[in-house]
Amino acid sequence: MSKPENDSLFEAPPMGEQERMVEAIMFATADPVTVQELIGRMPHGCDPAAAIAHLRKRYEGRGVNLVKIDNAWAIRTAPDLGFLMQKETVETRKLSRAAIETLAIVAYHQPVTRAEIEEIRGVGVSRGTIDQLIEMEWIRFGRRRMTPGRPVTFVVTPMFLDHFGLETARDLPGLKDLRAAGLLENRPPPGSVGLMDTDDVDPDSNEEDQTELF
Amino acid sequence: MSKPENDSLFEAPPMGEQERMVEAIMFATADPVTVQELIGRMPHGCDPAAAIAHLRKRYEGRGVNLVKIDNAWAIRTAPDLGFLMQKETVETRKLSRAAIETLAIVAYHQPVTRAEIEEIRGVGVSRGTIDQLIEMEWIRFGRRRMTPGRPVTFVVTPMFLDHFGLETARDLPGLKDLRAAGLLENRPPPGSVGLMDTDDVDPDSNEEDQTELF
Amino acid sequence: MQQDLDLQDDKLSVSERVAAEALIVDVGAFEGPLDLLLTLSRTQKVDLRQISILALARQYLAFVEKAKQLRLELAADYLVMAAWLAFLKSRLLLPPDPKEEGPSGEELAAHLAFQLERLQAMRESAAKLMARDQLGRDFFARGITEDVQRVRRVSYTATLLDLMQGYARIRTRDDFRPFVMDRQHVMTMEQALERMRHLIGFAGNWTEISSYLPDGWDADPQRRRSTTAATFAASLELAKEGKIEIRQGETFAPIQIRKKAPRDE
Repeated sequence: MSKPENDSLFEAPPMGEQERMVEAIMFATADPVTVQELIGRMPHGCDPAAAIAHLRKRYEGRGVNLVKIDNAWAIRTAPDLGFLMQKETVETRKLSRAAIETLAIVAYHQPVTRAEIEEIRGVGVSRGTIDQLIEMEWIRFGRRRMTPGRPVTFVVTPMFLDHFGLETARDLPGLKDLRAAGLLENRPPPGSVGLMDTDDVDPDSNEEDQTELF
Repeated sequence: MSKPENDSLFEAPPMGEQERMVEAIMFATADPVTVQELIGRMPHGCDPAAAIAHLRKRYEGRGVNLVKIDNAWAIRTAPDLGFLMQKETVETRKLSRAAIETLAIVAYHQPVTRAEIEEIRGVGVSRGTIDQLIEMEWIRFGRRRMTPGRPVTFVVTPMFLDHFGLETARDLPGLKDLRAAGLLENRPPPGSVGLMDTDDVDPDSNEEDQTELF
Repeated sequence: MQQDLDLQDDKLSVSERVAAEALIVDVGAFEGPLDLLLTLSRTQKVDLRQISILALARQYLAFVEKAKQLRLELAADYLVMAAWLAFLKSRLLLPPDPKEEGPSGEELAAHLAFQLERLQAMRESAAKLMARDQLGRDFFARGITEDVQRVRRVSYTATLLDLMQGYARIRTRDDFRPFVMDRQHVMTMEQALERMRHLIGFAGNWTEISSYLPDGWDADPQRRRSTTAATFAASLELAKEGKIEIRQGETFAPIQIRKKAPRDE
């Protein structure tokens, strides 16, 4: 707990109290709460990160657990108790196969352009599919690609991570294996007669662009 | 949730598990839960009342407590932590013109009655304006005037002097100073009503003011 | 090599062609040619990495051929893929022409294999993703939430300049306030006249006009001036009406008035 000098002027509440505060705030909301937000809401000089660590330990193995989503925290029921919650189960809209695949491609290949999604699936992506995923707040626009046409990219959201119980996108199942197998590479088709290669880009020039920019 | 008949053949889960179940259900349901409801949702042979008792003890002194509401139970924020559910944002705004004028009159003419303020301003002074200035602790009640009706007077406070960097109210620049500063120079075009509205429309005169002043 | 390929072709004609026909009926179920190729590739019952692209190309072309016979409408991209696969097939079968530019048949085949493998991998990943515990299905968020009340505290401020400008605004407004008679310190001729009409009845003898000034108006010079002027004007008025007579012994001597007796007329 390294705090700036002048913080010591204010007496921060004891850690036990801070833990209670974090507990109360976490229980009060359904959405993940960032440490930054906790700092903003708790009295001056508090160390929410430390309190979270304690609290997380406290709830280990309990009916509800403290989980990390991106750089935020939330309390969620233990997954093994899902069978008790028939009443709470929310019927999610059945996603089409196209939507599920598109979602997976965005998650594993992010940031990814629409053209890249289409190349991977070998078929056009309908506007509706992307719209639906954006509307569900599972994907969002990322930064534009620094390539001709400056196409927008898509990335997954914290809501997506929350929904699938992922701490970060790096925790996607099988991600390491896919990467090792080279299946997440944007491999250009040999020659110019590529399949489905729409308005797409030479990944090398892409890289260069990015390097120049940042 | 229809459980097979032969449930009674299975042993009820250990109390620790039952506690977890109650915890998860209480956490996730949108309404307080009755023991009856818990019996219906938990596996056969469970004793939710006992589990509640354990859980209640567990949450004693925590950031959230198990509380009984009517006949049902719910997890609620500990009463002493209610303040965390408020987020205070401070917004700084310019004092209204009416308030500034009223304040100026009190400062220059103190002690001054409300009727006198109105006479000087040539327009009524709302209760709200006075209240606001009192609340800001820039003006306060002075002694009553020894005239019929014994009206209260208003004077400026040390807070006011402090804010405006004045030692006494007598240090306020006089009309001569105001004139020297160009603050009284503006002559209205014939027939116009308002005067000297720096916050007002005429950009030219405004500009002039500024030039003279700074 | 050639024989081996023919053999595969023959194999295709036995079981695969049957499967291909089954696929055709359901052509709408495919999400594009790559999806169809992936489905066809499963009939090879080998790992995707060992798949024979040549055999796959043949399967695909046979499928398209069959569809044409059945007069099924195939979307354009299926036909584009068929043309490309026909080209690929010829590249794979014919010995490479050193004069020809561009990638070799093997390179093109390898890329197609990569695409199939990648699509397959994404399918599997999507399945794994959907099989995960999901929020609202397997694990749950807080049911009773408490809103964070946003308490907005507004802090007002003003500068000395604001204050001075505000005051200046009021004072300048004063300067230009329309002129209004200060009635508190002014006696009008009407008032004086009214007053004198009551008093004049008792003035049978010459009386100095100053004795007609009302009480309390002589202390303040402004008031004395005002009331003197008003009383004098009222006297003139009364004289004009013939109610009184006025006289003055000499310049600056006291002015005297008396009631005019009607019988004198």
